[in-house]
Amino acid sequence: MNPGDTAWVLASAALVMLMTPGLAFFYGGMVSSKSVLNMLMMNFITLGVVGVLWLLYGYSLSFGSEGGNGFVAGLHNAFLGNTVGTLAGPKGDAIPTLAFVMFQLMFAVITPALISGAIADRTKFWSWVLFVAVWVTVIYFPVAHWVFDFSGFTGPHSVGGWIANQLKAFDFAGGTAVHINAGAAGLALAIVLGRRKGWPKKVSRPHNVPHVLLGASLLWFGWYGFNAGSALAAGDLASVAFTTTTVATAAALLGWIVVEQFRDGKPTTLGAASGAIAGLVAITPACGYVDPMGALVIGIVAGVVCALATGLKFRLGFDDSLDVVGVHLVGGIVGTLLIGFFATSGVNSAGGNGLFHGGGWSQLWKQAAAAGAVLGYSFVGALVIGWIINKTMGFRVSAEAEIAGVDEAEHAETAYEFTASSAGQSVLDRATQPAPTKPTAPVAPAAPAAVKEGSAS
Amino acid sequence: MNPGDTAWVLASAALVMLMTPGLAFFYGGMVSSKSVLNMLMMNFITLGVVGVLWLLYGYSLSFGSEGGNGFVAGLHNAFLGNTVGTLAGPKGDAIPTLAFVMFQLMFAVITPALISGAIADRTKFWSWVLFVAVWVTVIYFPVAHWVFDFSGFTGPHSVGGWIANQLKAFDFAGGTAVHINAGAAGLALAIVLGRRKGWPKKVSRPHNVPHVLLGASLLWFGWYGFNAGSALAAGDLASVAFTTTTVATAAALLGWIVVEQFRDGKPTTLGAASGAIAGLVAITPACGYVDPMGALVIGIVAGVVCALATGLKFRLGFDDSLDVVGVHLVGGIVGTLLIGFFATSGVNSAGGNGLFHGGGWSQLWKQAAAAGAVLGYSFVGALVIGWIINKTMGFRVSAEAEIAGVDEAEHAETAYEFTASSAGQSVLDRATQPAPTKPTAPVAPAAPAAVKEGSAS
Amino acid sequence: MNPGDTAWVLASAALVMLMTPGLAFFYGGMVSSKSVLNMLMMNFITLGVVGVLWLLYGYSLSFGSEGGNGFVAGLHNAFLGNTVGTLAGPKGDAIPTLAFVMFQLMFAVITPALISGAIADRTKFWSWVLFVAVWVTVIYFPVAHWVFDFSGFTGPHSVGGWIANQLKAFDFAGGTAVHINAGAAGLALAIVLGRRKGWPKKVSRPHNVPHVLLGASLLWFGWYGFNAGSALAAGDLASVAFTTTTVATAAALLGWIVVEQFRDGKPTTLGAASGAIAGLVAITPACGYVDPMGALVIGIVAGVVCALATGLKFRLGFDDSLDVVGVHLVGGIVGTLLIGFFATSGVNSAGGNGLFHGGGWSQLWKQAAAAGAVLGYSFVGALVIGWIINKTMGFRVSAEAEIAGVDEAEHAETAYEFTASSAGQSVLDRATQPAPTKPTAPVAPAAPAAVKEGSAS
Amino acid sequence: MRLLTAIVKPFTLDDVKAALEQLGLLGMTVSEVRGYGRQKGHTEVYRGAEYQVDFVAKLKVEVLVEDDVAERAVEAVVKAARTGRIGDGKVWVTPVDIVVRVRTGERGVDAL
Amino acid sequence: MRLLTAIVKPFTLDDVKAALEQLGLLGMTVSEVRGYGRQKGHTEVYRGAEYQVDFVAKLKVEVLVEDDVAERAVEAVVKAARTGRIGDGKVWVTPVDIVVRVRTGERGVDAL
Amino acid sequence: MRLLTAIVKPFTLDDVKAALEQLGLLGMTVSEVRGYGRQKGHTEVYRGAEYQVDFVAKLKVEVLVEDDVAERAVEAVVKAARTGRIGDGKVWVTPVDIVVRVRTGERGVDAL
Ligand SMILES: Nc1ncnc2c1ncn2[C@@H]1O[C@H](COP(=O)(O)OP(=O)(O)O)[C@@H](O)[C@H]1O
Ligand SMILES: Nc1ncnc2c1ncn2[C@@H]1O[C@H](COP(=O)(O)OP(=O)(O)O)[C@@H](O)[C@H]1O
Ligand SMILES: Nc1ncnc2c1ncn2[C@@H]1O[C@H](COP(=O)(O)OP(=O)(O)O)[C@@H](O)[C@H]1O
Repeated sequence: MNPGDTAWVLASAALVMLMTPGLAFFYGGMVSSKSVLNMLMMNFITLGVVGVLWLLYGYSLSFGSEGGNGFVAGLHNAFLGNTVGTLAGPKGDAIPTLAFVMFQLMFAVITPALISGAIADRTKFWSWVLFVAVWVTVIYFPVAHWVFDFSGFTGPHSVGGWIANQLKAFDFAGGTAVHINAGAAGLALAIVLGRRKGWPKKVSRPHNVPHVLLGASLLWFGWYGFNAGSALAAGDLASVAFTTTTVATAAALLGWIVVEQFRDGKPTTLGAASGAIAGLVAITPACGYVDPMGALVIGIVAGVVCALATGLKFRLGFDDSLDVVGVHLVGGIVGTLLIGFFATSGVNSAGGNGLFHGGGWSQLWKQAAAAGAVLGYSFVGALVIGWIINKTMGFRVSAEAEIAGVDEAEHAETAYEFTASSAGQSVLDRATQPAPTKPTAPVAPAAPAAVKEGSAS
Repeated sequence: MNPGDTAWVLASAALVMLMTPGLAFFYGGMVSSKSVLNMLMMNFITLGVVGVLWLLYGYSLSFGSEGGNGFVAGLHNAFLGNTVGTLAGPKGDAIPTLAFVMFQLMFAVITPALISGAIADRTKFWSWVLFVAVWVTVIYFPVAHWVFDFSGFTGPHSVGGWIANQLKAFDFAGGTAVHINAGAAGLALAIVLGRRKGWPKKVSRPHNVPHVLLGASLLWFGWYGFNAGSALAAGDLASVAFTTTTVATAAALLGWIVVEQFRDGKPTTLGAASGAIAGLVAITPACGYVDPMGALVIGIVAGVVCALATGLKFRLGFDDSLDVVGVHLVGGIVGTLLIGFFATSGVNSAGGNGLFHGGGWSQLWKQAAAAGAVLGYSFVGALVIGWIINKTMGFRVSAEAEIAGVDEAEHAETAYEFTASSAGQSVLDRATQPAPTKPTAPVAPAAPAAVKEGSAS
Repeated sequence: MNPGDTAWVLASAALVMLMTPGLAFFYGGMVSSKSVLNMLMMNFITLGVVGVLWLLYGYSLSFGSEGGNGFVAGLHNAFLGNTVGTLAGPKGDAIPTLAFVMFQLMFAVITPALISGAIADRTKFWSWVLFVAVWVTVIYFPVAHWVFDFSGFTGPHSVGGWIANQLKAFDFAGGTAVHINAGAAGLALAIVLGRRKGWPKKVSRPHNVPHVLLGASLLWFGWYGFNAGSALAAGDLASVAFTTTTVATAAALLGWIVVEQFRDGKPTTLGAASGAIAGLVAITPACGYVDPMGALVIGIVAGVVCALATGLKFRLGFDDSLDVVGVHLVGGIVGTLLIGFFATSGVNSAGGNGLFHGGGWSQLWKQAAAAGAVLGYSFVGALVIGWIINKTMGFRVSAEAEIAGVDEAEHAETAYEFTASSAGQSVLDRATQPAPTKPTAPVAPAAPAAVKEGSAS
Repeated sequence: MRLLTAIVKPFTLDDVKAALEQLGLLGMTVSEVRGYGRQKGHTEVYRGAEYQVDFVAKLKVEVLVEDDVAERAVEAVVKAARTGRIGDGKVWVTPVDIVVRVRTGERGVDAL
Repeated sequence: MRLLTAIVKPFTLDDVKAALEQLGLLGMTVSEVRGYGRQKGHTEVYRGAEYQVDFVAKLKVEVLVEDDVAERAVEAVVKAARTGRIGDGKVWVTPVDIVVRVRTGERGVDAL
Repeated sequence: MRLLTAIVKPFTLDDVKAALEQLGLLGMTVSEVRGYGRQKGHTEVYRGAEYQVDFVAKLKVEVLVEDDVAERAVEAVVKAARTGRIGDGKVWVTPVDIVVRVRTGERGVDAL
């Protein structure tokens, strides 16, 4: 076991964990102040739901220590069996299997979280929870197996997933499995839930742009774990991935705001944050296969194309509220395909050469095949799951709740209360807390009845 | 010296450092907007006070490189003597002693910070500073010695603390030394300072729920350093601790909001954040002694029990404002005791087996003894220290200050000024900054006199 | 290659990356709510601009793998040539060159960002972008070479910079190259742009103090990468730097608020945050050359002196809006000079002894020479660059834009929209989003024309 | 001169504004207020403790109108703000003695 | 019809509301305002620079009442809002010509 | 008694306050409002989608004055708030029947 590699993978797992709250703020700042909590919750809850499912069967479906059919890994490792005290990875760079399990969990957590941006301001919380549980089970766990399970990594006799091992498309850190996957599902749900009231003419503008930037910054920071951590060792390849990630993100940031300057007349903070994310998305599959100059081009293309792609929804009429399609689906496709041009075995001996490095067209077709397969599988799957949930328990809040605010309706909370800031206690909303219930009763939470009594006094 | 282990411990120390600001936001978002700065300051200041005391004598009282009586480690290492250029830990996994010193400092910083939640909205700042200084000296440094100082770790002839070495209760990362310790002290201070005006009927609701979630997220992130870092090496045990921490936190998050759904009718953001913290607290002592399935149960129990325990204060009538008792004391006890059931030497050869793994009742009694000793020592100590401070310099702001806001009264600041956002300069509160004082005067800060002149003009 | 060291340097690079957003919030919270986005953008954009320039020629100008004249490193490594697959550093502690490239990039990013605090509330965005590009090229890249390029580190035949190799002044992590450099440039720009309207009598107070503390906390956290990462290995020296950083920061935090208590009557949150930053700044050059007790003194001095130094601008009449001079220039000088007193080879065999450790006066003069050289070069350079930009494209927004808010004028955005929080949709500012443009048109962003139509309806 | 004051549901503002514009009334002043009346507030829950929020967010619209337009303006606002559900708000009219446009010092009708 | 306007200390609102309810007045509109008067503001200090905050947070309560209830309502509000310390605020009453309930179009007393 | 209401540009408040003080008027109540009129709002752009913000931030200043001071107070405020550019605002005066100081119960002129 290599302690340096283990330290890096554990640190990376922690970094990727932070991305989900980062995403929550990135998204949460963009919605209105009466639905920000719902947005935060849709993200944060994936840590809970996927965290538990991963232990029960998620890891096992995604990564097999023996056998397998290329589509899904099976239940050998359910309840994290065979992971305590074992090693994963090549000799010399081996790490505890549990470090790998945790690193991969964080990918499974953030992918469904990404979807939530497509259905802001109108989603029933428990329906979303159910969707996450079913979608990761039926879509994400298999797709992660396709893309991330290299045969032999977690066990000498494992077969691994078809994209990584048979098709041999390159996806270093999840351009297909994470971003195309989430983007396609986001499109499906935007269609299932339908447009927000008043869209596109009358929707709120972002209520907290600094929080958008905070979220983008935490995402960027955590993304180093995501991309450079995907080397699963602290060495050359991780350093390459760190570098390409940085360069592409910087370039995409500039690309996006330059588009804004020409199109809208001003560069915006939201644009800078969005451009950075677009760059991070696009470099994700490519970061361990391209050199820094390749990353520069990928970043510029991603920044420009995604900035333009956010206009698609107005043209096509779907309310992908926070541009999951424009940023993650489009950015993921851009990055996955550009590998076909810019890949170079100079940075990664396990990689290959794209069109511009003398590698011919073959890698590009493989990239397209992988992108198409994940896109199609995820879109159809999400459409079906979403449709069934919508027909049965309902996926969208009532029209009244949408006007009054999802936070109040779904969570009985409001995000902010600033009015008391410089004065005596704000009594506009002065709380009437529950009177202590009678001491004879057994331990129980404050009963609503007691409260209403209290408030009447 | 092992660079991989050192990298992990340094990274962990940084992660644990971030937990104190994380806690500041977790707590700060829950109070009213006119006392948020005071809450942030009560947390942030512990970095200053304990940071300096640790250097002077804190580390020395907690960790002894030679001799010792099991109760307190003495002054051999005062001013961080014998720590520069020396190593700590077992051969092969040895790290620079200073890395260990810094890692442990961050625990000493956050423990008193945790207490502050019990006395929100009403505390005199300097009294709090004094309390922190005395409490860490008299309570925390000895207790850290009891629990964290394993004989032989920082020096071949050291004796170490009685809980770790004689009693042999298990506490991997501080369920007793940190959470029970802080929770008991919080209860004591809530009693000393008394209830807020209007409690429980009329107190403000949380003024910034997104900041509560931000704080909880930073805490979760940093907690990986806290728990997995406590392995003091980047290997199997750290990976186990990382895994159990994640699983328990996910489960507790779900447990808490399920309680809310049944009890209150809605799952809340504050509940999700609180549940995650409850899970993190409960798994803290257990994370290196239980397997993932054990962690799942501990997490569920912690989420459910702590959610219910927050009702205790209304029943018993003490104003533990932000539920330090309900979350940290109760959560710490839950985790410390459940080790007695779920411990398994399968994950840690230095550990043992609990009741459910064939280990009999003995471990459970040891756990209870450790929990009881720390609880009692801390509660009584905090009560005495708090009482003396209250009688002498006063611990609570005046009634007027409580109504007008502690921020204004204690810090001459207000947290937010949003009114100018979309307009010309807000002149409601337009500042009248000091006129430059006369050039003949020696370098001096803007004098109040000059200012008042200014404002009169 | 050492995986443990590599893990630490990569983690440190990520930590230092986070400092720039941290700085954005530290600064952003201090300005008014109508110019916070502009402040965030001035910081965030440096990640984009410097990220790309570093790839193109910045790294190459700063670090040479062969030859050199001591002033600037040349263009051998342009486009990151010779960095993929090569190693840097001494045998046994060698790391991939790209890890070093990325670590150093983050320093080049944050240094110009630091300058922005001097010109808050009044800066044209694109002029700032141009300034950053020119200033890093002409000032930062050479100065980084002077201070950070040790001969032989990135290539056996490299000559390195004159301060590090000829003068042999000590600057462990950038007291001169980063803080004095940025502080001097900040002073120059404050002079070039001139005072804000109404300064010093009528300027806004900080609009979001919690965000100031958030920023300070992220800075502190990231600073462990900055300082302890500058050891470029996970071992004793990194542990020393981590310790001295912590101690000095804690002491400066206390020093600053004690000054406030005596001078202003209250300790403030802004003061605590500022004190911590002052301590971090001052210990930056010293952290690998002094022992913990030395760090304590440096911290106290920095906290007290910087707290007093923020009054200078009122006395001298320059509007350094957020005290870049008072904190970074003064703090950087304090730390750089105090090395001459407190340096001890006991913590670093590559270091030396200052006056208090029997080393005589020589080191102090070297420190003063280095500080003076960087200060003078940066100040004059920034003055010239700023002056030219001001004369040509203009560096300052119009008086109307300054009153209405730079955010609106420069970015067509406002930071916050809270009014809808507890009610139905806020229609005060109800957005009139673009109607979907006609499907026959090619892909294009929502046209302003369409929008205005929409809003007229 | 008269001052028309209307307390309305926030999302009706656009319609109210349009209705006034149809009468040629092109100026108004709006503020955020909270109303208490027949319409119930809502309940929030934090860690099991319920908070009763009695007040409902409303907008207050103030429009200066000539005496003889007042009645029509009232009708227009009432129609535009009506949803037919409890909490639609109130409209009232008060007399005004003097009106001045700050910019020019014009008075009375010319000030509008 | 009369409009009673009261500027009061924020934390007295509950008592003011209760006092009005005792008179059968079950509606009101509240807004956040800042007052300047005998009561002093406070001083804030940021990095040694003092900021004088002249204004004090108050609430403005507006209640439409029938003419003959006005006097009693004034008394009730004054009593409920009084703490006896500087800054307790003002209450004033102005005449109202027309009052309409938006939901129904009812006028006058029926509109309340 | 009269109530003077002024809608002014936010940054003129200091001058308005000073002008009133010169007339011996030492009390006022201020609130944040948004105005619509000849002065145009501004446009914001988020990811290429434009948002038209029609309203402009203003302050509303309310001052109770004795009848015979009203005219001078109006002049003073108009002068102090004037910048000569569109959007300077309006000042109007309405009659007041009763004025009470909450603290003391004093009425009329004594209440100011
Ligand atoms: N007597 C009153 N004085 C002033 N404002 C009132 C009064 N009664 C109601 N309001 C305002 O009108 C709003 C709507 O009143 P409400 O009684 O809830 O519904 P409705 O007018 O449809 O019967 C309230 O929220 C409040 O702002
Ligand atoms: N002339 C006035 N016109 C309008 N509002 C006033 C006037 N004078 C005072 N106020 C309001 O009444 C509040 C209390 O007045 P103040 O003079 O401080 O205390 P008191 O009324 O107890 O003498 C002020 O904060 C302000 O909102
Ligand atoms: N008819 C009106 N009733 C009430 N307030 C008005 C009216 N007309 C204008 N206002 C207020 O006066 C402000 C300035 O009016 P505007 O027409 O923009 O400029 P000006 O008064 O200089 O002609 C507006 O923002 C609005 O708050």
